[in-house]
Amino acid sequence: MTSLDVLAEGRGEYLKVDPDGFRDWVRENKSRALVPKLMSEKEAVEKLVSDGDYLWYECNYLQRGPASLIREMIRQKKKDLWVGAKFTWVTAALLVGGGCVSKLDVGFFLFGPTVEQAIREGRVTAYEYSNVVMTNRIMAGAMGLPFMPVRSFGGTDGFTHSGAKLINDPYTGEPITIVPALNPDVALIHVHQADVFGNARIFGTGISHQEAAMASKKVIVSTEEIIETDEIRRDPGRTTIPYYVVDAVVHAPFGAYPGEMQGHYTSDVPHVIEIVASTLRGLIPQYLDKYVYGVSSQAEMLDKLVGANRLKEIQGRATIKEGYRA
Amino acid sequence: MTSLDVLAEGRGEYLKVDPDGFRDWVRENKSRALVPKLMSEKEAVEKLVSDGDYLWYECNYLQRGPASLIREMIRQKKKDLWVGAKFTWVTAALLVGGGCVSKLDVGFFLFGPTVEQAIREGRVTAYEYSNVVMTNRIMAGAMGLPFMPVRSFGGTDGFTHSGAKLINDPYTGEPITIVPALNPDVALIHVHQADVFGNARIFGTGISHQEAAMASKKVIVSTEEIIETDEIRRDPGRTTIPYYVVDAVVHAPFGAYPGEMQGHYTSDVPHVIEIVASTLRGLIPQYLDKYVYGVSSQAEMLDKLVGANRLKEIQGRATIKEGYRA
Amino acid sequence: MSEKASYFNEREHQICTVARMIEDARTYWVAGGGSPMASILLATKLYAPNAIYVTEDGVLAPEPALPLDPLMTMVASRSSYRALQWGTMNTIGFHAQIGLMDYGILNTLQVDPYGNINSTALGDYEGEHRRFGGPGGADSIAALCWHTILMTDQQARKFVPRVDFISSPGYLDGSEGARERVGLPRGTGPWRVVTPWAVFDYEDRHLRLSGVSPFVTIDQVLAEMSFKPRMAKKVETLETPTEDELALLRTELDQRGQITDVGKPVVLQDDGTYAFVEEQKEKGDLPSSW
Amino acid sequence: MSEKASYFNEREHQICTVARMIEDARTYWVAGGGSPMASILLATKLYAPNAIYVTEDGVLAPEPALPLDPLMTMVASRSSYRALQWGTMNTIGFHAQIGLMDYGILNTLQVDPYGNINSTALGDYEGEHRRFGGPGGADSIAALCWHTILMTDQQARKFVPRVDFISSPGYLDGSEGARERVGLPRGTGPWRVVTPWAVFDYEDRHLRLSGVSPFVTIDQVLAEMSFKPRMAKKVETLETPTEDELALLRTELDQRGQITDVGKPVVLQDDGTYAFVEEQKEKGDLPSSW
Repeated sequence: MTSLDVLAEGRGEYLKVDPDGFRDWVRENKSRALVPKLMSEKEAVEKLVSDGDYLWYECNYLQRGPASLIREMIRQKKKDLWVGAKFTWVTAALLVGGGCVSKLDVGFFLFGPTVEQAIREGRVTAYEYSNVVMTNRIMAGAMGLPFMPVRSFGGTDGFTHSGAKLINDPYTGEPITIVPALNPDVALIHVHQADVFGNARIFGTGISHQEAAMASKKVIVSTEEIIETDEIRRDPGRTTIPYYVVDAVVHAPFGAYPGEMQGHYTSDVPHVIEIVASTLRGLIPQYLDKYVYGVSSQAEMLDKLVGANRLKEIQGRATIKEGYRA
Repeated sequence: MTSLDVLAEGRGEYLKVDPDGFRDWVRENKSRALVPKLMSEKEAVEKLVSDGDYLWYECNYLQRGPASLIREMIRQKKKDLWVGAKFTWVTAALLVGGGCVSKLDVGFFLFGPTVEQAIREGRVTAYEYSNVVMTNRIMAGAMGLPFMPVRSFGGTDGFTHSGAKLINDPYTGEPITIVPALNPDVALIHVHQADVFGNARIFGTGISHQEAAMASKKVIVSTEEIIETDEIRRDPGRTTIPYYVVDAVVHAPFGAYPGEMQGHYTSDVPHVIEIVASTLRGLIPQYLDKYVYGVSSQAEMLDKLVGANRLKEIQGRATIKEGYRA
Repeated sequence: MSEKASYFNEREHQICTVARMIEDARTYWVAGGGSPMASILLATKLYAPNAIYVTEDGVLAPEPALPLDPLMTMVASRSSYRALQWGTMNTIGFHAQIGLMDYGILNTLQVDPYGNINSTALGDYEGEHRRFGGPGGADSIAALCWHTILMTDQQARKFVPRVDFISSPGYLDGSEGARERVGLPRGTGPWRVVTPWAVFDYEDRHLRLSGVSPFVTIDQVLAEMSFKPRMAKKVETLETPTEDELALLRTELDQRGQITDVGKPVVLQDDGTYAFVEEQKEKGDLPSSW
Repeated sequence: MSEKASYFNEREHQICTVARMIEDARTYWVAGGGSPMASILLATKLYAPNAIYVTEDGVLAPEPALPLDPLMTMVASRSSYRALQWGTMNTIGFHAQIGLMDYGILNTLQVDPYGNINSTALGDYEGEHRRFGGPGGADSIAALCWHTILMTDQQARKFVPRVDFISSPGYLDGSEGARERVGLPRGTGPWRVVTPWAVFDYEDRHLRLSGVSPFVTIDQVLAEMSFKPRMAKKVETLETPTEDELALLRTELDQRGQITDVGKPVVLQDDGTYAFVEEQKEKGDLPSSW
């Protein structure tokens, strides 16, 4: 029996790696039947997001993300979340500002007083990764593996504050970094189209939506449009996420607002400026008071705070349609 | 410094694992410019397949495979190939029958006297994997990694005759199998559409075409149709293979013949019966005399041995078009 | 269930037996295009409309254009028709690896008391042997699905004390935790072996005879095994095919008998017993493994 | 090349300097949407029509709808327009991991003599510090591209002897093989650092001053560094922007000055020398990191 050396290891806490436990979860909880899963943001978040969950979202509050679900989560005052904060812009700040977060696995977030202060005061603990290392981790989770080798991340101080390890590759004898797989408790994914069972389509680029759907114990899909399953069956090559990993389908027109949904609407620039400025200037509480706590739902926010004219305007500005339809 | 145990390892030879060497190859040999790469089967195989190469093909001689390229390779009497023989049906027998092969990494092949005898007589050495373990290996190669963990393969006798290792997972402490990444010397991939630079589209299911394209040092794409790059740019979500890993584009109508090309033509049943029977009955040499050595090119085979009527018939039987167009 | 058929062959009987095992709203990873595919299709048509199947080339839940004629192959438009998703071998393998596949259905060459499967070589792999095609997708199916259903023939050369080569894992040496010790996922393993003559389940990871077809005796079954399996307290008599099942099988699923022609015909006699008869249709040119 | 501009700002100058470094028919992984993106777009319009760029969200070789207005974000239809392939962060990361990306272009907070990059924290990470956003995609760009071009400002607090936190790797401790010893791909590393005032390359993995803008002196540059870099035998005087470059930058690439408004204006004086001037347009509301 030969031995492999572990040359170095990060000392960051990481979500327990348990591929067999994840398999057991999938076995027990993922319905194989085609059952309708339509529900509101409120119901989906109540039912599927628990305090203490590891939360993953695809894209973010400003870039084709599940913005209506993120607002609902803050509205429901979810607590003690561990957030996969890759490619996240203002989303981490919103969640921290809402008091929802206790841990962050950092890829990138738009820095500002809210998160900075929470970390400094020890209310939130940060573990350090990069965007791609985080998507590699969730890919390992989606593949049912305990870890994944990566060719980046070695030598950084992030490594030291992470769950990564440096080992001698048993094939080449050279050092190689491995990172722990990630199987979040819950993933939020906003899509262009889905049927009521959760077969979903995303058009355009993305971060790791397919991986997130496969890797997560509970998956909430919000969608601009509900389409017939027959339409899914007519072009199976366009299916991004298969129904049997999806736990809830939320019909959420303008679900990515204030971000852009390619092919449907552009971002709402004044709103984006407002939230970015709020983040940079420590005004997240005021933002939340207005857009989250001040209304009871996505529909109410769109109706009272955005208005039909603005929605029509951002739809009208989405003039590029190529590639965003099946 | 802690240690990890290697609990068991296969004793099969495996293609040297060298991710840095592969990177160097990619750096030096993959053109980043959009340069036309159109050439004939003959030219592509002459230029890009060398004796001693590790050969990978996607799908196989009977199932949307690069059949015209495989025939050309046999016609040019390539020697000493190491073949990634997953999901292969008669292809391994054809290549072995043509005297092209010295090693096989086996996933599955249609057994018959030709390969059986070659292995028994030691002309061909087999190493044992499974279809999925082979596609996992090439995926690791496509990701630039030295190895990939898998949850299958442990405990089999295939493991013993492979390059796999059983290690203690440094995250869970549980045993886990790892398999060596694969970066073939050359991959043959038949696609529905490609532009002259190699941006290619495959419709329908497949084995590991994207991975094969990314993982291989030299990539020959044969295509039913040549399309404009503008068409690629109008629907970038349909691009299966990006140009910058492709070394040759062969315009090969009926390139998958006698297999089916979904949406274009069905398989030619009498021909399939002929080649399957040849494989099972040890009549590969006779088959090759007729269809490979007896003609000088794909065009000549189609013209003299298949004929316009049969081609028209198999096109006509391809009545299902849904999902096979952009 | 419709009327029992008075004439069928043993392969048809085997397929119908597996079809009746299919649970509704469960996922099946089906190997190749022969008996396993016929079984799941029969089930979805008659008993388990919400059973879902996937194939090695990444088809998820198709509504195939039947018959899968004349070549029952994967990577084809008829077999992929109206799927919910088209993926690849890698994607479907990962779906199984995270635990989404409840059952696998497989064919094989040789099986042993622990459900290990050989499809690689008969004889001494290191010396004199006859070579076969390798595991294909079966290793992954046997490793990653929660349960596996194995379909094979009742022949002494197929049921052996130790397979000559473990191509796809069963319970390995039969000891508790043997699969887990080599990295296979927890809680998986062989579930049923179905031959034209018998059904086996497992007791403490050992093959156990649990049912016998009415046209053979237990002793006939045991005579076609090179080891003695465990025996269920009560070995049941298996149901034979119904007219509905056979009609579907013959008219939609296997019109040319590419799958079923390899079985011996059985008749229901006037006294209510079954007997083999000799006559048999001419075989087709295509191998039965398609 | 067109006439030299007589009025530009130092940020515009920096972007043009990088644009002129872009090699035709090479691949660039571009971080974010600010100066790096403006540089590559300028280059493809004027000097390197076949330079290819990719972004972190998986866009390969787009022909973006310009201007990327008003938010220069990824995952947007204008920035993804007419790409050759739409992938994901994982796919583009793997393209870089197999060696397909010749160059990366990055922004940062702090850099040290070995090209290590800090975008995580200023101060003592374990104690008193100011927190920033983390590496984002920069760690992968710095690790996986063959060469990296870093864009930052010429400020003493940005050029430090040892970065407070290595978010993305340069040559680490500067010793030979340091990157390889921690698993990074062979033959990669920092290539240039470009500020509005200067260009640096590397000699034996140590930062070396190789060029200075004509509107500052070498001493001014060195005064804005907290360590002394190596010095090229001959420190070149950098070219200033041309009218064509600025026209493109101002009318197509950065209409609202979201990127370039943060630079000080420079004028070409009658005696042929350059000088800073104080006036500056009003800044926009959007952060320059977009």
